[in-house]
Amino acid sequence: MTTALILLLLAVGAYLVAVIEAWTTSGRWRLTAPITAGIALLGRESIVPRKSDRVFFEVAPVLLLISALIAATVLPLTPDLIITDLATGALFINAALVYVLVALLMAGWGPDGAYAMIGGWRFLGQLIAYAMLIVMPVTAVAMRAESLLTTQIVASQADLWNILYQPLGFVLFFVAAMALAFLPPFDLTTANSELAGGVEAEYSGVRLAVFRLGRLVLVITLATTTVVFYLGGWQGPWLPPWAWSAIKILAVTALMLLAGRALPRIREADLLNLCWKLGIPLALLNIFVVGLLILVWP
Amino acid sequence: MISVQLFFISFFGLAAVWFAVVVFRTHSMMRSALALLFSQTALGAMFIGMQAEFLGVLQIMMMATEMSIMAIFMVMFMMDPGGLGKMDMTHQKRLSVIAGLVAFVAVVVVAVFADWGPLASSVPDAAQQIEDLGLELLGRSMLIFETAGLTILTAMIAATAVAVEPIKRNRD
Amino acid sequence: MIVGARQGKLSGLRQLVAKAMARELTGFLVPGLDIAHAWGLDVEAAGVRLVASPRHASVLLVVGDISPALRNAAAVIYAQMARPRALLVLGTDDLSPLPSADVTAELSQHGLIDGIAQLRIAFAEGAFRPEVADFDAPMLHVRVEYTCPMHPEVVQDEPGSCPKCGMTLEPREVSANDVDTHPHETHDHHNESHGHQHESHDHPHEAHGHHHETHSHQHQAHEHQPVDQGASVEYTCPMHPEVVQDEPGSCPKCGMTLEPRKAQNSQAHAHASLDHSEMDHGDMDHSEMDHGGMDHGEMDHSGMDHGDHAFMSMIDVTKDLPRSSDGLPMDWIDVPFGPFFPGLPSGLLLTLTLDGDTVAGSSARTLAENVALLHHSALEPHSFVARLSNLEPLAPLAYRLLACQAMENAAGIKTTAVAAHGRVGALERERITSHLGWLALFGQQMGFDWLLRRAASLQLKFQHANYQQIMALKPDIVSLIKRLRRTPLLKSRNAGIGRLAQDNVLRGPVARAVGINNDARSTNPVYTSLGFKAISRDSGDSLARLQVRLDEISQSLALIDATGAIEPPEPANIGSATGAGEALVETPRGAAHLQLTLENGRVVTAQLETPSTRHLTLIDALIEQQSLGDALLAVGSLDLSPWEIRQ
Amino acid sequence: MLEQYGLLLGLIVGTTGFVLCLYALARATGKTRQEPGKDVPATGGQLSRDPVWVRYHARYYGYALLFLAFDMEMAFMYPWAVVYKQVGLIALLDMGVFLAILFLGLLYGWSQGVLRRQ
Repeated sequence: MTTALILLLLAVGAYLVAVIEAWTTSGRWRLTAPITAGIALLGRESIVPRKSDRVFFEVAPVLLLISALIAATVLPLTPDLIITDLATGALFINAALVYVLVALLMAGWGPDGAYAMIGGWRFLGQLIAYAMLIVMPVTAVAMRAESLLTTQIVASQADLWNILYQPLGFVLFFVAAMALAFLPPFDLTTANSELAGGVEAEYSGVRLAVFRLGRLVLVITLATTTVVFYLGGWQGPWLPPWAWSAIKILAVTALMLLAGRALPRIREADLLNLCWKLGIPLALLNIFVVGLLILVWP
Repeated sequence: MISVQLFFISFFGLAAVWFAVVVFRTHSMMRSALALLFSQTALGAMFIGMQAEFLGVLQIMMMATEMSIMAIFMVMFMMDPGGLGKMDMTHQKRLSVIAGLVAFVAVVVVAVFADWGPLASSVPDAAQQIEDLGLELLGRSMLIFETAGLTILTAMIAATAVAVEPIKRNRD
Repeated sequence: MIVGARQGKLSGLRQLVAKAMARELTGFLVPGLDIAHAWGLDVEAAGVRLVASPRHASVLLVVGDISPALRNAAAVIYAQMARPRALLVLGTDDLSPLPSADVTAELSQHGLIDGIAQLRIAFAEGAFRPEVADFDAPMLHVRVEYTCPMHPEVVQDEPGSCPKCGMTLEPREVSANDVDTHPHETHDHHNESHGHQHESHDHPHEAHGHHHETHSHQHQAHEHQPVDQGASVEYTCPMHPEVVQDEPGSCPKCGMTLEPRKAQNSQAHAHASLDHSEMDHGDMDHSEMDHGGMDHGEMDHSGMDHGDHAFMSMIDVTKDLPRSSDGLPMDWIDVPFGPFFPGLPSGLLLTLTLDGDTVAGSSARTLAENVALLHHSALEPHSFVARLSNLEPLAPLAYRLLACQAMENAAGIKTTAVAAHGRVGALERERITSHLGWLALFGQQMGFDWLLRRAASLQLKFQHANYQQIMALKPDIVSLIKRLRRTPLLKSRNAGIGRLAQDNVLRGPVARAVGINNDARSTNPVYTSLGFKAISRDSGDSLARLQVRLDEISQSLALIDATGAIEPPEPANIGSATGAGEALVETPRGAAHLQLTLENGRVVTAQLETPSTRHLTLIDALIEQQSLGDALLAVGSLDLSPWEIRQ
Repeated sequence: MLEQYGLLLGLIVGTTGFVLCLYALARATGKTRQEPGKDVPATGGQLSRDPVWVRYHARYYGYALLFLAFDMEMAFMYPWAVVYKQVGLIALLDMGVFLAILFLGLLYGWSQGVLRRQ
């Protein structure tokens, strides 16, 4: 029963992400726009490129949607509203989200188009930049919670949220999460002005609808992950748990979508340089500082 | 209960083997790299089926990134990565068939005749496994933990020395 | 009714889908966003969401009249759109390869809004139709030619074996009538190619009949347009197919001995567009790199037993490949960044030879029409001025002023001080509008969404603003420039990209960013009286060009403030004067020079020279060995206008 | 104990089913029409028919090699993080040595020019 409820909430969340994204780009609140856009895409032809690798081309959008959805199964919206509370929760999110890369490599290599292929391999370079900045902050969060159970992680933030306990970890994780969801300024793989749509350029019709649905679910899943790890999940004074979860998730989603509008796209060379020469040392420092903090003030 | 678990384990085992076969039957480098990736994922799913959750999830995660990096290196250095030329890349067929059979027989013999000790009645739950692994890492097999660090370091230094051309100091 | 409707009766589900499509229109803009903004159109405000790929678009928006080459490219875009697709045409009527327009409207924001309203109705009713015809156009067809994987210059129209190495030739598709293709076209290819295309589409990977699909050596199989069958034998260099001699010898570029070859494509080597000679092979000759590191990468082939045809190990496959900057012999592919690429100036065809995502070679040419100033008859002053201002939609007023001044110079008429001041105000307003248009395109190129929207909205306001409105808009400009100075990542995104050396070819802001001050305004008495001093920087990279243009915007504001009046230039009444005259006007992209001769009041000869023509030659050296993002940004920072390029 | 994993597998199969239903619904509105030039990859107005499956020259292979090593390290960090609070200072020192060794590798790579666009 909770599974159906959570899937429904995820669908509503993805819908709101679409509405907020349209608002950030066009400045107008159009609540019915996503549903009409979805139906319109359903009615359009879906073209398969001629010498494409048919298996890759078909599997990529589905794998993107599955990867985002499976990552959301271990995220608690309220103390009892979680699909599967796995013992390796935090690690499982990371394991599911890696298949976003596999899906984009397939979407890049599949259609045999120059823009898509460059977009696909660029995302692999992007993964090499952000992957460490997701894993190490999560390790620091698990250190404080003494377990990988996401419900335990949220419970461990009862007295002080992780954003205050380990702010450096939050900043690194937030930047890496935006890079994972290839949101601007990290939209190297679907760069509209450098690759004319990149990996999603060759998709049309219903396959494009599934690809975009996968991306929306990915954004809402990453926002929920940020809330669970750093913003104390459902905890908060006065309001009921589900209200706090909803507010925090939507706030983080809006922040993720707005941050991209005010920055030019980052160069791939700069992204790799920054993440490896600045990001990883900071992440190691974060682990060390959190280690000391836990000893001094548990 | 055992029969459902056995069914899933054998299902994922067969999936792993089938993907492994695809690795060698396909002409496209990219397909063979991702087939190997999904073969490892099926292997990870097998571990999860055998109630070794941490090991399975770790296998699924790490193999995905590492096989993708193998994919880019395969596409960079192997001829005709798209498999358009339908070249037959297999070689030493007779030798490999013999080696395959010998290995299979060896594995079966070890699996059947070796003494695996008493069948464990119950398996600690997943969270307990991680904790035991952590304590093991910091306790008895501390030495293995640190030597693993050293081997990773040697791997990094070797990779750096071999793959990347050192910066020439005389440059501007 | 929509020409590009989908097959099917307008039943329940299709009715719903058609209504949804009518509400959510996604458009692909031809020729481009900068032209739409130049004509004062705000497409997003009109209710159409612009997309980067034709696959995602439901409407093809054609703005203004475009040249035949651009119409062919628009037909390709239309063919690649998914049905149901509609064609909304503003301000032009003859679109030869494209089907008849579904909705035509006049070229203004009002016309655009009307057109979109009609389009929504047309979609709601006509998105699905019982019988639908295919869209077919000559340039969409394919002609199969056979080429040898190891020797790309060997090109034949029928299957066979390569005269040089005996390998079986492989089919390769070439567009049936490329823009500069050869005259003869055998008809049997036509239907055979259809068969080939359909068949290859059904089972894409299985080899078509006994031919292998194209082997992987794309880098060598450059787009060699096949040419008439010559008879004589000629000698060419394996590494530089463009080096051709009638007698044996060694290649001037890399010293390899030339190989004899049946004269297949004697003219193919003439065209410079794919000439790789200037591509820097320097690193290959004196590469003192030790190959130790590189050999490990090669697959060890000692144990390889030979397959059916002579199996070549990677060593001899990549033996004669050009090496990239890190010493690896990789495959290069030719990728067109076509005339309608979002972020690049529309109408510019940039074909990059990509080594991974690094540019190994490039060729840029404009597909915009090369407008002849005077057809064959002399022109009245008014029609000559109109013709010159229509030539360049991005800066029409500057060229209008150029024509007027040249005619007045030829007729020896002096303009009054007030008229001169009004003209200065008009030119400076046009400079602000043009620079804002460039900022919008540059923001799109950098993926900087806020800058695209803000600069575009300011540009639309400035286009027809009078003096008071401009003064009212001044704070907006100041806040825009201040915000750009403070944007994080902007400096690191532009510093050091597209660095240019001092060169007398440079004009306008591109020259001033390198420190050359050849501003036509500094010698103009009217400007010096207003206290004009040219701005210049010296780092010469994309950041310097951005800063020079921002400074010029505020400087032009100050100049308009000083002149106090804005009137578009009107051609003076030159009666029936005769004589030769010339004029030099600093257009937003640089000094344009016009020479003309009058004969009793009619323009007889005219000779125009524009800055973008010179800047086009800069591109090759500018983006050599740059990453793709930096290369496109460097091309964008030059602010080229393909419309004013004179071939 | 295994129902949780079964649920995950069920979710995967369910999502695939949902997507296939969407495809069937889309197919109900009409078939994709084969037209000349329609299925050629879109490159801004030019028909580029040559296959692009060539040996792609990625410039980040220096970073990729170091990434493999750091990926291995991460496998050790998760169990350590779970038991860190129990074990206390010794765990910090152990992991400190482990991370220092790896940081040494990173610095060596950095100095040898691995961490740049080759």
